[in-house]
Amino acid sequence: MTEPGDLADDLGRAVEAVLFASEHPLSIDEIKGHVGQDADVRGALAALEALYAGRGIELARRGDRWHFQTAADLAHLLRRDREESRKLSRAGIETLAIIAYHEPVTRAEIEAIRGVQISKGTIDVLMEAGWVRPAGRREVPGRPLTYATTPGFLSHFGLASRRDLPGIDDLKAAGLLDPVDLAFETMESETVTEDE
Amino acid sequence: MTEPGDLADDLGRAVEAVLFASEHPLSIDEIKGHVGQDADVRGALAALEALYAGRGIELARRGDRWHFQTAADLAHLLRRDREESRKLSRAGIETLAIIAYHEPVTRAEIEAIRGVQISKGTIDVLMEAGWVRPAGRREVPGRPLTYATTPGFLSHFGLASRRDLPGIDDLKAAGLLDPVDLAFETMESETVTEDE
Amino acid sequence: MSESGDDTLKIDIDGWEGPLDLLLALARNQKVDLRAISILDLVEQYLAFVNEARELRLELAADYLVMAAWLAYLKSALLLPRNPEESPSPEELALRLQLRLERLNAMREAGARLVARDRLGRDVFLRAAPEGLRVVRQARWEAEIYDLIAAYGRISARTRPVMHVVAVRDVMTLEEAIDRVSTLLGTRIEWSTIESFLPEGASGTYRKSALASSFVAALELARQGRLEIRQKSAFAPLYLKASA
Repeated sequence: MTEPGDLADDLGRAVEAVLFASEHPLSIDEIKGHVGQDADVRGALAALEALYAGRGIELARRGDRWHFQTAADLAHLLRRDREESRKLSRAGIETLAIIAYHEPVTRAEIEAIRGVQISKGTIDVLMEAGWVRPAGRREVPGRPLTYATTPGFLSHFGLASRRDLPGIDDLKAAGLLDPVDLAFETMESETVTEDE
Repeated sequence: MTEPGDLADDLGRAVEAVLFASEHPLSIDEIKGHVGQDADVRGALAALEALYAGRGIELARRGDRWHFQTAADLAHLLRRDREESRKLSRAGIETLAIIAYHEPVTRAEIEAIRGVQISKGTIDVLMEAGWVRPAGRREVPGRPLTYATTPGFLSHFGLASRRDLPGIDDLKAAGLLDPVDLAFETMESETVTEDE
Repeated sequence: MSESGDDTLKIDIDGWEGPLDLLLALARNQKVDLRAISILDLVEQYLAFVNEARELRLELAADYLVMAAWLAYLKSALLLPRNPEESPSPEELALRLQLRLERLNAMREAGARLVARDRLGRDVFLRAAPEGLRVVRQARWEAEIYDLIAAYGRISARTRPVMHVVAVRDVMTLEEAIDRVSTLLGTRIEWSTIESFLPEGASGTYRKSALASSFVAALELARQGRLEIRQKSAFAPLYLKASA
């Protein structure tokens, strides 16, 4: 068990205060900009992480940036009615997942995966939440608009990058992020081999 | 010395998280509204206050309300000065040159020498750079302020004293006079002669 | 929705997001990996569902009926002896259906895992009122001694009083030429070229000036009747001789 005294050194206090005061997650370089270029910020962060583990506030790492946040299990105490986010519809959740795992992706591609048309409102809700953005047009006939996720999406879902999307490596390895046509061709060539 | 383990109880964590996530300092009643009416919030606050004492973050009481704040002695870390090197404008360098060669000199004299008005900002920049200082008033009507260079000016430009500034004849010999101006002057004199 | 007395039948058509969604739900009921599902069983189940709905006179959306018709075709194609000419083969169609179901299922599960994460502003919260970090930008002004001196030179050049020096030029004035020509004229008996009246060794601009002045002097002396001028044609040599 770490004694609080261990961290009462100047650097620990300094890093703690800087992260606490910051409006955004900070990288180690940014922290050094405040506490000194030669400081062992990495070491101080590790100490703070251990100190705060299991507390009501936790030191969290998102990619190469750090911030303090409340412990997830205390969410029920902190939810405020006005901030209660509207529950996403199933269509919304699936559409968001398809955009996140396939981006950039057109509306037609989303519909092909879901097997139904998506209403205009579904993507609007995701854009309004700040999770999805238009990501340019695809250079095919009709030049359809594509969609991609935003940095706001990553931070809302506690992801450092799209590589942290749950299960994305497995899905990729299983070919489940490839279109049906491509997957079919792959399987067919395997089947042919097996038939021989 | 309080062991962090003492606080790992649910109430301490809860109060910690509620205060952290709140936009305003909270009263004990307001905290109870989140963590439960029967909770010993006062006791939890006392424990948190002791735990955070001397750290980079402090639990502070404002009247009957509580909030977290960064330790006052670390305020200097939250403000970060960044130096950006910037080149003096042409007006700035000319004004500085006039002050250096003619000091002490009034603004009106600088303008007469430059042949153009100088904006307020030009001298301000030179003072901000630490190269120019007000050097008393001239005892003429209006008592205009005069300007002179500083020791900082000499050291920045590697001069032992103002006497090290090259004279105008040296400048001409060194070809430092604007060749365009000189060329124009020569042509002008020829034209005048031929007219006679 | 259900007929009275029939509590085993649960059809909630609004709950499905289209035929593919319904098919996926039925496939998952087979409780096997989607890669191992029986497409034939799945088709049977779907058709049974649609038939039940019809018996209950529920209004099914058109796409459910289109899917039913397509699945009925697929079923018969799978069961009948295979026609090698047919393309795409029923097996290919079945496989494609299975692949689509796998993909939809993957995204459904990914979406569920995504929204179950600790979400900022819902499950975890940032400090609501941070003091904020401030970056104070300070300009560090740069200038070189060369810039300074050159600037002063520039100002000096620009503002120095301009002095116009008129160079002394070597010329022969008209008066001088008249004196000279009239004096020399007395020593000449024959016609002499105007050039012979110029000072010996005169060259450059001085010679030009002397020539011009001597010409004007000759005109003036001719006007006074003191000499005669002769020229055979334009630009031919000009001859002078004292009047008789």
